[in-house]
Amino acid sequence: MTDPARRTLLLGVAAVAVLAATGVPAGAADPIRLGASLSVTGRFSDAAKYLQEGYQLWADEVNQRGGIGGQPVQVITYDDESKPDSGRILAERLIDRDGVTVLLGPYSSPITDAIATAAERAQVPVIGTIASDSSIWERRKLRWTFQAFPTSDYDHEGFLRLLGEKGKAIKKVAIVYEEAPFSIRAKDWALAKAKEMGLTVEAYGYNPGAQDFRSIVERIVAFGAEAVAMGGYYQPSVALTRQMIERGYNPQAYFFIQAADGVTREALGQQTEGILGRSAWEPTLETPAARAFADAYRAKFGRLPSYHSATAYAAGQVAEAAMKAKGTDRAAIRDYIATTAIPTVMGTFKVNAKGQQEGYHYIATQWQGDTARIVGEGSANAVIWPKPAWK
Amino acid sequence: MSLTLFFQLLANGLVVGGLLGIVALGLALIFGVMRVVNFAHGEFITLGAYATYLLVTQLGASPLFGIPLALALGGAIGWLIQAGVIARVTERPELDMLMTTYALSVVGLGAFAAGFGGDFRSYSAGPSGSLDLAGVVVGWRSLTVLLTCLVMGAATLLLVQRARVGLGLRALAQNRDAAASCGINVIASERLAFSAAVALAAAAGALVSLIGTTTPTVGHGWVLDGFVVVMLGGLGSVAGALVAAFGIGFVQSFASYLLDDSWARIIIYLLLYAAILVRPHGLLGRQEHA
Amino acid sequence: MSRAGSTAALAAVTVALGAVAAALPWLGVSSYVRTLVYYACYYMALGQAWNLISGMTGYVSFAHGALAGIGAYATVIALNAQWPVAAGLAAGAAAAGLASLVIGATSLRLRGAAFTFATLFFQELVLLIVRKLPAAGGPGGLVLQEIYPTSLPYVLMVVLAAVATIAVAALRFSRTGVRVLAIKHDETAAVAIGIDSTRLKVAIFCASAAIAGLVGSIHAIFVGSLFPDVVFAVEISLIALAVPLIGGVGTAMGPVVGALLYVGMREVFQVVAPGLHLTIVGLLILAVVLFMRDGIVGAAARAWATRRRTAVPAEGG
Amino acid sequence: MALVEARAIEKRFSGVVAVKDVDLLVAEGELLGLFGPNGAGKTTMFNIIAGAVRPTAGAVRFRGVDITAVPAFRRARMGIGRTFQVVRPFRGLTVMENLMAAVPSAAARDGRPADLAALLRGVGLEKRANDPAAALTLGMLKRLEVARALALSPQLLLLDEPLAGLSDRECADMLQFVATVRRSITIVMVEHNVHLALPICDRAVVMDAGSIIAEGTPGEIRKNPAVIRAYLGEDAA
Repeated sequence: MTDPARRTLLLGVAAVAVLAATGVPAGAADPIRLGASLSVTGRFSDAAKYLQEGYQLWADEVNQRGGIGGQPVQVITYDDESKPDSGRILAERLIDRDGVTVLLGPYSSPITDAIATAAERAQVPVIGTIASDSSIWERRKLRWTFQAFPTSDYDHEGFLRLLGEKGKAIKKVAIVYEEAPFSIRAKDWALAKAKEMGLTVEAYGYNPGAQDFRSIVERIVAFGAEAVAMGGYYQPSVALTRQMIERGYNPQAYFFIQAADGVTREALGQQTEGILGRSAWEPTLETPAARAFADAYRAKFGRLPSYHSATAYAAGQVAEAAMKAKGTDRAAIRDYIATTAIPTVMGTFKVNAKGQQEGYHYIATQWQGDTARIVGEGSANAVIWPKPAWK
Repeated sequence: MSLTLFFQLLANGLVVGGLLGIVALGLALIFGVMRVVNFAHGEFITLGAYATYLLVTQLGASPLFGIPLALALGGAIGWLIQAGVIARVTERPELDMLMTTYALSVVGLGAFAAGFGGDFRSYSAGPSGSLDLAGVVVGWRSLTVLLTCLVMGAATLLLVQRARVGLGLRALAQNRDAAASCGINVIASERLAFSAAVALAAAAGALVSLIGTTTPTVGHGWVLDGFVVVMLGGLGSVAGALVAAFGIGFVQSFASYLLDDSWARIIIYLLLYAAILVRPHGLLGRQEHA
Repeated sequence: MSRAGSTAALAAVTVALGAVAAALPWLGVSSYVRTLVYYACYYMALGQAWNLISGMTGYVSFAHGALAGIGAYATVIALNAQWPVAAGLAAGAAAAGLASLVIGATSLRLRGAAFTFATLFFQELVLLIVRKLPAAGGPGGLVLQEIYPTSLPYVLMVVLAAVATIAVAALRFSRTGVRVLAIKHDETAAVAIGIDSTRLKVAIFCASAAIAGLVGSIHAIFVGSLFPDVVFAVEISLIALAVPLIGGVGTAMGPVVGALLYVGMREVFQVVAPGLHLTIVGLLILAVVLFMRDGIVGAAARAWATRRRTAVPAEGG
Repeated sequence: MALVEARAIEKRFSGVVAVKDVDLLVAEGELLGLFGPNGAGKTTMFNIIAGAVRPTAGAVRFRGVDITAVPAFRRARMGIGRTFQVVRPFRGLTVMENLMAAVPSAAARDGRPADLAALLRGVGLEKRANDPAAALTLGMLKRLEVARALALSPQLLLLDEPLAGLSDRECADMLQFVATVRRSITIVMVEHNVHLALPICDRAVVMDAGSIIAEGTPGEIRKNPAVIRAYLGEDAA
């Protein structure tokens, strides 16, 4: 069996075990239940594991501290196979059969949206973890659902700020986006911002699932862009990068949103040097809360946490603060989350009247040697500028 | 549009066309000999891609060795699946054949998703750098893909058109009963055709992993385009399929540049529907309309 | 005649079951169970729609997910324009029916695989076009402005599943049904006895598409929110075809058994073997196609018939 | 007026001439035998009348109406029933359903089902009415196919090799059945077995190499030197 296969199987077994087991001390009082629909299998399966670990670490720590109001907490999770329809059924199961007080987020915006439909009807608060697409709070009024992830609108914020500081000579910027809501919103924000900065910008859309970016590379070359920002999913970003390398096209600055992920090294090898990215959270973040979380996580799971785990842990912290203040009254918890600024490992959680995240922003990163370092605002690390040519 | 740009887009279209040609050739071979529409073809592409990925990341080998590995693996698996599953349904109604290969596709997809997870896999090893011909830049990886496709395509054509076994395949495509009565080993010929087609698909997968990334569904897009090629070119005509493959490669390349890749796909599908309307008898290479 | 009798009996049982299912929200059953019943009916109705064209004529459709999606979009657009619910549902059925005429006109004149391919590409084509269509919300999709109580789509879906099942049963044993099945068994012979196969195929496909469109319409009211990539996911067409295949193609009971099994299986495998669900569905379809050519219902019926025949002396012939 | 009037028929299949300049008249009420060695063009001619093949040139009239461009299903509704050389029953349907499929809808409302029972009795299949067609023997299937064509209440019945593949006893049954049916209906029969089929014909047409080489009563045909040559040539080959 391959490694990923074994991992998936173990994860599956773990998911079942969690049903009964997450951090509940034997003989303790009835636990407060929280629930999450996770994509243990399917498209998003890799991320689910990190979310699960974040939730687990949070629950264990709370229970070690004696629970909330004397009650232990328990996070129940099921596998939604990366499908919104399954997520909706599981939300019903969690609300109805397991009687959860709060729903913690799944992976991806469409599944969060599906769960929101069930939760809004049943009036159960949802703390949406990995849902960067803030349009789901705009298409309709969501009273019970909150965004606990930086909104994708600001995907290009750090990149454009660096461009303003370092790239005085750069006049033409190309933005590549996916025909998906989160990416379109990010593109719109960046277009407006870049124009405001006096830059000439062109944006190129591609079809989700595209693998061939050669024609887009030709358009970028023909436009004569000096800087390129890619705002799509991870896989197309890698494909675009490779095809830029093949074409021998060297922008002075190159950014793609998920570049900070360690997999980038595996996919692009030595070519990563100088590539900019953005991250919701990094274990190298120099805040006490981040350091404490990273240490605890490493002690438990033997490696550094990803931003998924940090987001999950932060969602737990939000729920914890609300339940400490309001007990298990769902309506009171909802009002508390909607109106209170809550400190978490991600920064200060704060939502606007629509439920969109305003407190967290992204941090800028850059590949320097073997690691993606935090650069730009609030970081002492120097930026490599311009980006070295492809090797 | 400058001449350089024109040739650049043409070159880009060639790479896609070459891969499509290999995929379509396999589909045409299976349909021609067995009258089976192989919906599972995409999974064999995915198989070759993952095999190459494992070869590179687990053994540290060059991805170029993934091509013979995929050929061998695909040939063996194709042989087994033909013997174990496909042979049971070739005499059955069309619905059964469609559902069999469709079910195989679902099983394969499920297995890849369970085995490798949903995220993409990729590696950075392999040929790097590019060839610059008067401003037209083609990467060595892409050139490797194109050349391999041409070699494999030519070899398959030679096998079918010239070799002794090819005669059996062509006879089968004409008339199964007559072929059998002429002393052609129908079972062996069918097994050979399926196994060769799967080997081609898996090799295409190895090449796809070289220029792209690998996911459990990586083969689907290619096989869907492969079906378009086969329908436009006519299953009866191998030359037609090759022309259609490169034609679609060019449409994709130029339309993506001039509009975007979504429009390119819309144009390709509309062309397909137009072809169904205009020349129904040419489609799938046999006249069935009463 | 026993045939009319069995249709009537089936209709009675279906109506009774449907009534019980429809009454569940008022019988204090948990909303989780209701959701499962809802999904079973959803898959059942979609499966019956597929069964109508593919089970009865033998022309395999991969477009039913797309047809349901078209219905969903049409209904949301109509309801957001303040149309009454009934008109919104009618819009969904009509839009899907119209779309089916487009596919049918190009491909149902032909025999063999042309129709299958036309439907195979249709799903992706519609998805691409919807993403480009501002009126359909583009990549961001659409949201139903008014949130309807769950009981509305719930009752509608139960009724639709029951009606579709009865319709397939009634058709199966009607003279028109016999003529449709004649096309499936031998189209050349069917034409030789005066069956206008093209017209009949197009008509049946249109009816089937209208049901699929209604399924999508009702589900749109249930979910209240449409994303093109979710609405036009290939998986929905897979369900439309897996459900009747597992249960039994061309029978009225096939999709009923198939849908219950599919939903039950999914709930079980989610806990027992997460991640293997898809593989198991595939293997199940493969096993049914290879070893139980008329599905689980057919196999059960044959086993029953064999038992009866051995128990009671044969009546001759 | 002839029931069927085919004039100057020509049919080419990708360059090969299968039928050239054939005139064929079928009189109301007769049983016409269409004979000839393999490749004579008799099956093509038969299919042109049935509507399965469209002629390259020439016209076919049925009761004075030009039906050259009329599709097969509409010819069936106009009153032309046919059988197939290789039987094509609806195997998954019952014997009775096979007949039901063929009844015109107006007739179905007029209580035609009684006639179906009579038809089944006529072909000796009344006991198998509810069995699937797949369970029948070849002889039964051939008779079922004739019954299915008759369920259309046609004015013209086209029989394509009704004796092919049957045992001696089954052949006798089939010929007897055809003899019963011919009293009420016009029949065109293509048959390989001249010895068995010729005696029951009113008139026979013999084709060879795409043309008609002889025409006449069974007695005349038997003595016709061109016919003897054509068949001897075939036997010698």
